Amino acid sequence: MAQITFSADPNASLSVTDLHKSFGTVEVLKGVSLKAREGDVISLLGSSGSGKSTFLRCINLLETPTSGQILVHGEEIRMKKDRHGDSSPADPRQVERIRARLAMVFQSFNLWSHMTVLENVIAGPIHVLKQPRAEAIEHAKEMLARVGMYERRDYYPTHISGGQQQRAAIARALAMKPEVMLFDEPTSALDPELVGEVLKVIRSLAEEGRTMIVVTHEMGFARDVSSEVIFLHQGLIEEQGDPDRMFTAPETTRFREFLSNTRQ
Amino acid sequence: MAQITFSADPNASLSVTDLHKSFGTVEVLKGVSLKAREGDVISLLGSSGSGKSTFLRCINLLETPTSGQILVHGEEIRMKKDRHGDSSPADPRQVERIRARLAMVFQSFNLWSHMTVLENVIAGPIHVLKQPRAEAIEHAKEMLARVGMYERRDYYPTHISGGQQQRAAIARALAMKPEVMLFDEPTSALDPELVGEVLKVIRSLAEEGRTMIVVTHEMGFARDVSSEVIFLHQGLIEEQGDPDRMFTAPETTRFREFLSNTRQ
Amino acid sequence: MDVIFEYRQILIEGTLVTISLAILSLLLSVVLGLIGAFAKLSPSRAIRRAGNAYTTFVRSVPDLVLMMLIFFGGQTFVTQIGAVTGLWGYVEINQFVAGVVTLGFIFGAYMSETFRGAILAIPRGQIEAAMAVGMAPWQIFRIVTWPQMVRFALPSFTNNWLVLVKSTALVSVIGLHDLVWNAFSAGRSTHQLFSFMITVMVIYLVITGISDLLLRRIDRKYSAGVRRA
Amino acid sequence: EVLRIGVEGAYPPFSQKEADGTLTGFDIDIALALCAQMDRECELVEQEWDGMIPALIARKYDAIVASLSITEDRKKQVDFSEKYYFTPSRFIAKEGADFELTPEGTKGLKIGVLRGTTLQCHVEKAFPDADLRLYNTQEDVFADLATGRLDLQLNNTLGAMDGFLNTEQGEGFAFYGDDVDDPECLGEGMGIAVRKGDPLADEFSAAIRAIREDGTYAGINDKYFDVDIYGK
Amino acid sequence: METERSFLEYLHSFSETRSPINFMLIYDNLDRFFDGALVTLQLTFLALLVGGLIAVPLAIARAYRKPFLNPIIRAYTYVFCGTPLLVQVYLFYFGLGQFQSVQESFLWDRVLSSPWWCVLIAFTLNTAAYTTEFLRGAIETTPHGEIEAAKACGMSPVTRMRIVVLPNAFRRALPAYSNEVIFTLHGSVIASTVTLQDLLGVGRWLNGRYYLAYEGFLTAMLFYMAIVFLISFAFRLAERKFLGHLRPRETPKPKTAPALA
Ligand SMILES: Nc1ncnc2c1ncn2[C@@H]1O[C@H](COP(=O)(O)OP(=O)(O)OP(=O)(O)O)[C@@H](O)[C@H]1O
Ligand SMILES: Nc1ncnc2c1ncn2[C@@H]1O[C@H](COP(=O)(O)OP(=O)(O)OP(=O)(O)O)[C@@H](O)[C@H]1O
Ligand SMILES: [Mg+2]
Ligand SMILES: [Mg+2]
Repeated sequence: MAQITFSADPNASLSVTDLHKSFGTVEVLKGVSLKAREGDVISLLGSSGSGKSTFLRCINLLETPTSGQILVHGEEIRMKKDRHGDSSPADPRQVERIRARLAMVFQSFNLWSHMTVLENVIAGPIHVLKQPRAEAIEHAKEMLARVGMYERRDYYPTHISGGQQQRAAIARALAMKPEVMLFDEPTSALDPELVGEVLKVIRSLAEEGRTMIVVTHEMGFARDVSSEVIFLHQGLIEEQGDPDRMFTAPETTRFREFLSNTRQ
Repeated sequence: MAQITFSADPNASLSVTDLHKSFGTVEVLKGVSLKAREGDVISLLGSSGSGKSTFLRCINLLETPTSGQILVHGEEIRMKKDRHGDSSPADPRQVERIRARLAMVFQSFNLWSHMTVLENVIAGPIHVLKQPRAEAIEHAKEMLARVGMYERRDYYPTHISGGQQQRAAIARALAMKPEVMLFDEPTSALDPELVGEVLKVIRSLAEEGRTMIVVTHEMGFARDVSSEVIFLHQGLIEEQGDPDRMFTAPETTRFREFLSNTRQ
Repeated sequence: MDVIFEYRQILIEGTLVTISLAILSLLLSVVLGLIGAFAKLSPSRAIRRAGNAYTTFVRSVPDLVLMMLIFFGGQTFVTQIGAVTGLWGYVEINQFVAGVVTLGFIFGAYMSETFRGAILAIPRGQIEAAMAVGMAPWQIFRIVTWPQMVRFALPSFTNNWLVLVKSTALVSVIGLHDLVWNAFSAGRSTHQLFSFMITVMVIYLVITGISDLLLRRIDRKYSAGVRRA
Repeated sequence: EVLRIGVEGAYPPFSQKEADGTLTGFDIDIALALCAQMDRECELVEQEWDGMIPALIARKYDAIVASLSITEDRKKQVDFSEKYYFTPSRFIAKEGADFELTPEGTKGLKIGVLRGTTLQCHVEKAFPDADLRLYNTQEDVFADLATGRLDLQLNNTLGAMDGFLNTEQGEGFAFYGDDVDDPECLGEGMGIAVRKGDPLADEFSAAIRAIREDGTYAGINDKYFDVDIYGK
Repeated sequence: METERSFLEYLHSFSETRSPINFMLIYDNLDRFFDGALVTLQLTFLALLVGGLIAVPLAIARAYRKPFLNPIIRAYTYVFCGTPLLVQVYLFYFGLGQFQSVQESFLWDRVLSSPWWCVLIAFTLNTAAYTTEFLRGAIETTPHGEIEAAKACGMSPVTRMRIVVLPNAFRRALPAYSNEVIFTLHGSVIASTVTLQDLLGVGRWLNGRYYLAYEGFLTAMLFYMAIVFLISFAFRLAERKFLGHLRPRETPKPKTAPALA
């Protein structure tokens, strides 16, 4: 199959090499590599359970990879093995620093429920990037305007719709001025009517030239927006390449099947 | 329109005359009449909010009608007005007695969750009809066998499927040896695959010659099974008559529209 | 330790007083709690108000204050009423009765909150189904409402009971010879208060531990038909 | 009809509880002797000191034999028999203590007395600036005096000797100052209290006189004390 | 001036003649009740303050199952939540005094010989135990996603605790805490059993001094009712201010709207 071997590239925004991840005895990722240059928009496709979320979560170390190498703008995340052979980050400080450069947007938004939208957006810049409060608010307002949430900045998350929550979460991610943005199925917790407003925002970010990795089930979106598509199957990259080529002429039977299933 | 005026008929199993019901200032039923002779199967159709459930609930006084007359086998349910002009049953005892003769099957089953299926079925006969326990159990087992739930008699409601719960609820209603059975959308809380099993049971009851009034959205069922169809619209009977005639040649535009909407 | 053993009789007697006091107050509180809960759910505004006034009052007065008021003042009050109306002479309110009445009164208010919540947790359809087969109101209560209510009420009921058991200690202040009073007087005469107080704490922990076990068993019984998360 | 008598039970040697739960002491013996004298069947009812008088008024019992001083304040609430004993009251402090028993000298001193006693009245009146601590039982007062929580305690001399000074606990403590002289607070002696207007008061007075005469009183007195505590 | 005197005279004659309650005595001693209320409030709020401060780290240690610490803290909360406060107070006041070594320790003179301190220590440990347990519950139920979001934006564990977990948990614990405050106030009456002149202590003093049956208790009761009323009111304000994010969505109101509309 179309497994391609990478070597770590220090110039890429993000470069992942031969990532493995097991939960207990089950190996969920069996060696996945990826390279994103500035401005790349990579769509990750795959059926449920194929390991997409796990891969994304490994990149910013919400899960600890079993083995493999992760470089963010050439900086390698150092890992160590403990005496049971489990690996963990060598330097928690470094992990925090790296995470601040990779913003994540979750499927279920995960806005902090006790803060208003604006407070959500400024919390990271103030407490992690140590921006002065006034400056953080200024910048946050810009970001909120950017996603069309300026009017709702003083609402609590429970008081706005799912689509608005997700846009607020995107503003929160943007406010960290991240080098790469990671999206894990950002629209799949939304009603069909709300999906559109969020996709529009992500699309406009792509047009701006932001580096993004997007796990999605929206084929139309993946095809129109991404610069590269990766199809994961059972913890391995089954097929990857240019979106137009992939959707018009899928090479592997698995991806063909996957496409026919999702199109119905 | 095809509004037909009834006069109370003491020979009918159930006869309702000019029933009105308001919630606050909103009049939901604006004078509905109905007569069911023994062995009649009457289907109540109507779009959402037209007052079908309210009508059924008024018949066994789960809601108190604002005005109108209800006769069960010639016995009139006596009402009184309090000083605010709100009416209420004159004799709670009579209401209990009448309710025991009109069994109701709810959309959401409403099996008592702390009792097994068998206990659900015998509770009414023992406590209301004062049957001896052994006899009630004997009879309950027959009824459960009748709806194909004999095997599951010792399960708690939460441990069986929706279709099975509804069949148990029908057995519970049957066990009261009711003169008229009232069904309020008995299949609409079920997954499509489970609908069939419940409709089969109701169909077989109809064939046995039971008097039934069924609120339903299953047009095929209404057409095949009922001896009469009533179409409610905004609290009034818009059209009523023989099912074959109604479905092939609807007279009112409202019913024609309704049919075309539900057939899609 | 020897001292404790020597005084075991008086400790056992005290424990029995404490337990019977707790159980009797619990019974009273359940009765008052049911009345309170139904009052709070009553369609009549006045009755609802009375129910709410009851819980608000209990919540705002410390138990020991009420206990002293009822024990010292209540006796006088009842006797004065008897004298004024000429209906009765002396009515004995001993510490035990005062304790049961006060604790029952206080925990009746907490129980009414518990029961009210439990009744509200019963799906309306369960009660409608009972009405639809023609059950009379008291039958509905006995056959449908109560068994389901018990299940919903149990966690909070358990909590109330544990608090009640601990509150019984206060009766020693009005002179009832419960576990604390007996242990305290024994500890004072032997100058071993520390050991006796520790013993009392252990006995309380044993009582609460056993109740916990029992109530968990009851919970299992009443949870029949509940799908466990 | 049974005559119910309120007693205390934590005020040795006047009344105290034995390990087996029985009540003993001077008050108890006197109460029983008076009952025998009056030819009445009696029942002893134990009561915390706090609620002694309210409980009498509330008819929990019919009389109090619990070293209750006859004072003007109390006479507003209850009637008294003649006195059945009188002992003076005195402070106790650590040996070698040096206070001045004046309002200024006792400023901030921790003085313990039993709650609701005539002694409370006296300390509040005579030493308003003292740190007065009120206790539920006399034993607690002694215990806190022994541990040093109190600088002074005030109590009647006989109770203090037997309950404290002559015990192990009281080592290193002694009377301090003279007998307290305050008839307004401390009253004219200990009497038997009954409800207002109750003829029992006179019956008790007569009985007290009778047991004084026939030697019963002297017998009980000698059982507990070396001196005659009836007073003048 | 004139009206006040005649009111007092009226009170006096009313108390002496018709009323079963002696209002005059209560009126004369009202200042003592205010002193008692001060003692009650002091004890209650100092215990809550110190107990609350102790409870936060303990609750965190429990919620995160810190090895070694967790079982010890659990044992502590189990004992203090499972036994009567009265017994705990007796233990500290009378129980400790029994030991010669305690009496000779440096703590005795300054702390343990004073009933005020003994009571404060017992109250503090008691309320800290209860607070630890419900705060632990609140911390444990912090939505997991919110913690992940905090990790994902690079917050350190301490920042996460400070910015996300604790503020969130505190807010959700607010209703439970209002109960704890009221129960601590209820518990504070036990101070009167070890000679302190708190509100109930003053009530008992008044009854003892004038041989009354209920005047003192009734007055104390009214004071307690007033205090509870004020506490409840304060918590209602606090809940309106801090629990806006938990209100149902029906009436979305921006936070800038006046909180007391
Ligand atoms: N914490 C965990 N412990 C054990 N197994 C896990 C854990 N998280 C994920 N898995 C397993 O790893 C596999 C991949 O999960 P993952 O969530 O990455 O799939 P996915 O591609 O994101 O699927 P979906 O489209 O449903 O989100 C699944 O089989 C899942 O059960
Ligand atoms: N308890 C109530 N209080 C106020 N309005 C009510 C109440 N119950 C029903 N209604 C109103 O009465 C109208 C008729 O309701 P009903 O439930 O009888 O409709 P239906 O025909 O059964 O509809 P559906 O097909 O959705 O079950 C609706 O507008 C409903 O909102
Ligand atoms: Mg996923
Ligand atoms: Mg309906």
